[in-house]
Amino acid sequence: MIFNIPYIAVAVLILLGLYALIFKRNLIKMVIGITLIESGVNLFLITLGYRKESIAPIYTSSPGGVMAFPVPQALTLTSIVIGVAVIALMLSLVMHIYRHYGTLDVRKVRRLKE
Amino acid sequence: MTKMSKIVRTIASIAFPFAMIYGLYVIAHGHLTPGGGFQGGAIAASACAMILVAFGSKWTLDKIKEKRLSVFESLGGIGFIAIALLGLVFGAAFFNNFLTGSNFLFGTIPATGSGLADINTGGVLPLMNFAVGLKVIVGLFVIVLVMAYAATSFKEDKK
Amino acid sequence: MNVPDYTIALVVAIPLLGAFLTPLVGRINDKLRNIFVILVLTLNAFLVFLLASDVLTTGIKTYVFGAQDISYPIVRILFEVDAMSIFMAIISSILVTVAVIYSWSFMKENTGLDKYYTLILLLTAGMLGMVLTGDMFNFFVFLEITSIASCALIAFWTHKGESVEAGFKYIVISAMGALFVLFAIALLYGQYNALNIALLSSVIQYTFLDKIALVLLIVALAMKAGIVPMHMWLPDSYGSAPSSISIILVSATLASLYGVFRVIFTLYGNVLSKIANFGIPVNVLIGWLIVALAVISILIGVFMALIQSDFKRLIAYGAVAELGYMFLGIGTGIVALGTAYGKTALDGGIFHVINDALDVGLLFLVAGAIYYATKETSLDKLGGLARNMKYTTVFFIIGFLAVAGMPPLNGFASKLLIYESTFQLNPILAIVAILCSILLLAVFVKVFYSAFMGPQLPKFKDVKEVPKSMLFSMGIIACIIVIFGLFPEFIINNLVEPAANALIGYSEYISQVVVGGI
Amino acid sequence: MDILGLSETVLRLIIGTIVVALFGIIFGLLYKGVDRKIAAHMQGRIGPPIRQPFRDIRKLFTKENVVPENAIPWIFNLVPLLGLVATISILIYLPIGGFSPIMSWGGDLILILYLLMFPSLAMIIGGFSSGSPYAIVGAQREMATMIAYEFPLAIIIISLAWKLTQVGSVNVFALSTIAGTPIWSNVTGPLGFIGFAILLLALVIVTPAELSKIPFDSPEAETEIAGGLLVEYSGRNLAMFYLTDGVKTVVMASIIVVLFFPYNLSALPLLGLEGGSYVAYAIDILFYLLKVFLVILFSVTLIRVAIARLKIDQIVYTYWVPLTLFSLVGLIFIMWDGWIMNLLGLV
Repeated sequence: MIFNIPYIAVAVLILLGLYALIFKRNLIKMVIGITLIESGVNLFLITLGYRKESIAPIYTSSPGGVMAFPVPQALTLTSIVIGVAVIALMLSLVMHIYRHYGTLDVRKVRRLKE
Repeated sequence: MTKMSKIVRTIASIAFPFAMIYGLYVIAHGHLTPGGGFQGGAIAASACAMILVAFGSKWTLDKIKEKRLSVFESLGGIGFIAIALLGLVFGAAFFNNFLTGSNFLFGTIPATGSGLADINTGGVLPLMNFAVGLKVIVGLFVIVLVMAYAATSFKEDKK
Repeated sequence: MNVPDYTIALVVAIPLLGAFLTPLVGRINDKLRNIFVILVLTLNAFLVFLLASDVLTTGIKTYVFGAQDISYPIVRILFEVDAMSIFMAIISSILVTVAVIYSWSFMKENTGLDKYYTLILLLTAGMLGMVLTGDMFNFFVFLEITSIASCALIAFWTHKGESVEAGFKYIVISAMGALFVLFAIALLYGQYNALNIALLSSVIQYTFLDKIALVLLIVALAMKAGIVPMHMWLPDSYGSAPSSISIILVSATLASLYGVFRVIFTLYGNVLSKIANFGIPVNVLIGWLIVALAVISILIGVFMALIQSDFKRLIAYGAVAELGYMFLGIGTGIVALGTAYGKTALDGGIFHVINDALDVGLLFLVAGAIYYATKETSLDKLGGLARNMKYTTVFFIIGFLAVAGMPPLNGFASKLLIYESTFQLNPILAIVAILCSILLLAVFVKVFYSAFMGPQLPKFKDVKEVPKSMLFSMGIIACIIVIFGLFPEFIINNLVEPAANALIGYSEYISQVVVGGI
Repeated sequence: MDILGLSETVLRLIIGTIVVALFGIIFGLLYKGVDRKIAAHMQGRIGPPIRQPFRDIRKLFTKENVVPENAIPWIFNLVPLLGLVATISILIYLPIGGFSPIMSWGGDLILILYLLMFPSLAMIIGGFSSGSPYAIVGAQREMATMIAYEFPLAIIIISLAWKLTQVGSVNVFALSTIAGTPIWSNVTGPLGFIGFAILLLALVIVTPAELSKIPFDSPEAETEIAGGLLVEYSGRNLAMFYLTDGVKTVVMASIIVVLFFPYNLSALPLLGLEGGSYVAYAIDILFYLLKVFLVILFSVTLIRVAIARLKIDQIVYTYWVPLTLFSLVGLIFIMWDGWIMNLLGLV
């Protein structure tokens, strides 16, 4: 059971993120929602590579014992890097929106017709 | 963003070199320890961001031109792709690690086991880490800088 | 014609290198930078064509990054290029090159063009990477590169509130979509310990987690492809971006569409046909789902286009309807996999991908030309432009006739294939398709009337024809449209048919990487 | 393909096109004259002589070509020619009498469906470009009519193709296939027969709208919008629209003939003619002309004399609701034909 806690955390994070994305009307909170989903997915990836009592995969060959699986860590890193770019872009867009509309409320940012 | 108090500025000036060096260390040891170009770059960029917060965006922009920063950012990107292309030229494939085992730059093959790490290993990996590190430091710093400046100018517009 | 294997890597590497070089070149001279970007993209398009001639004659090509051979496909980053990938790559290269030539005059008065061109090159690298890669995670990375670059380009006119709003909508949708894709990739990786598409496809079991991954992948990629009911972002982004970007966005959207195809036909191609739910094979169920979505897309696209008053939003809804036609062809192909008309439908759907890209792209360029000349996109305020903008009018006529599927233009060739196959699945489908195509014609005749015909408006008395670079780029696409329309068989036999075979023949795709196949 | 064969094919195509164009124009005008004469007799008038359309054309070609000031000249002058060319190009795909079509490549029927829109489209664009409010109203009405009648037309074409697929034909959209397998011989029971009769009736009702003839001629309504679409056209351009109209009448009648009555007299064993002889061709052509005449008589002359002009909303309603439902019923009958026959154990 204890080993399932990360997976539960993943589910909670992703659901929280989706909740924020769908029900929150503040643009910043929507950005936070995206961040939460991203953290959830990253946590999921890193959990996949976990091995019990393993060591960091930084040696040319292991000094004994098992190494944690390095590929998920590489994937997570890449995903984090991309996430930084996405969040930076989103926040700068939020700034621009605030400049044009004077509000962060999604309901009022509706200059584009349906 | 406006200037903060003198205490903050002094502390930031003192802390800046340490943070910067730590970031550069993480970049340089990217092929040996956890970390690498992006992580080290982020640390170093946060050091720069600390200066920005302490001294205000106006002051920082007077000292550093944003245009010049983006040149460095491009150089980082070019470096990364160029090394990958050199792999095609000297080695067998795109992204090939053609330096490893060459006993030239970072060319030593590391000893196996959990002994002390040798920085002269890894082939093109450290070089790529440097390129990525440069790009990340400058890139993140530019993002923070431009955002801070835009926020300041917006506040002034409102007034 | 044989080209060395590393051409595959160069196709992605050259735009990337160009992207980072552009700001440096731009510091010297603006004109030099424009020439540089055009040269880079032309060279890249040339390489894509060389690669295409090789792939189409000799079959699937693979390229392993950083190593000589595919010794450990689990950990290697692999590019696998089959006829379908190269088909999409050709579309992207043509559209991007044309867009850059168009931008020369179109974006002349804007500042920050260094970044504009850098982002276009990044977007190119992203799109080409998406369609050429043979690795799921790599696909995700290129997907994100594409979304970030296209979002920044949609919001490029930051002085307009609409652009920024559309950009934000787009980035929210695509960030969420990309994270879904990543989650699905993680689910697959956790089970099969592989990221390679071919490898995954050979071992996939269709467990419960695989079902979740399938749903996530299809939902996320279809959302990015803009099919109804996930199309809301599409008219906003297409309509608010600069026209030169709208045309690139068309091909970026199609790259996501390629992702859907790859997932259904290759990644799950092995299992979907062998497993049945409710007594019906799963791929038939998915095919019917796609057909249903396609019909809804066609209807909603056409009817929403009818009521639009903004030129570019109208074209964007037309693009939604055109997407529906593609999905209709592909969906029918999946339902009737193995029959002769299923094959025809698949051909038609795939042929329509390139035709849609060209036709809708041409219309966006025309809309941009009108905006350039009059600074106006609202149809209510335009009028009488055919007097002053003769060439643009001709290009618009070619574009709208092609979109509406009138002979002898390319839209007819592919829609004919779709009609003459879908009616065998169900006659109603073909009737709806034909009727909506004619409605689309009516919509564009309305646009033609309100923008180009009618009395001369005093404020547009001095409107001049757009500069040569814009006419030239529109001319290129118009020529391709006419050529495709006059010789459809040549294109179908040499480009579309191999692509359709590549989609169906997943076992060949797998056997390139996994020794011994499945 | 060697050069000689290619040049022969091209030559055959060119000569064939010229012959077919002449055929279409001459008989189009002739049928127009006949139609006017018969309509006049039905209304108790004497009517113009049968050669009147030829005289009209000759006179129009000698008249000056006036381009209104508000018009966009290059579009205004271009579209009449486009309309005529598109209409004549439909004739290339139609089998006429005992002759097989000059060109055929598989998707003929859908191609014709689209090519039939070209003359209307040309008139619409011409109307828009002439800058007159009457013409613009006419063009909008023509647009609405065009969309309206396309719905039943599409149903008819798809139903025919579907039935042919069911009986195992390949290339079902090719007119040579359709002419080779007459639909009446393919029905399995009375339901299918009724279905096809319904479709034939629907097509007969679509024809006057396609030709802008009286109950559906609100785009041109002389009495309210003074000729509508064509109000600004004169001289050579008007003559071309006139010719287009004539040729289109022949085309529509030929389509009905090809789809529903593709029989040839020469095939009858009674006459004892060998296929391919000149006599056989002559008899077929004459029989074909007779069939076309009958179709025009019923679908154009009779309807236009019997019914008054509808308003534009009535036109759209007629085609979108009753006629579409009607042809859908036909489609359903055709689809259920074999199934019900199986159920009853009659096949």
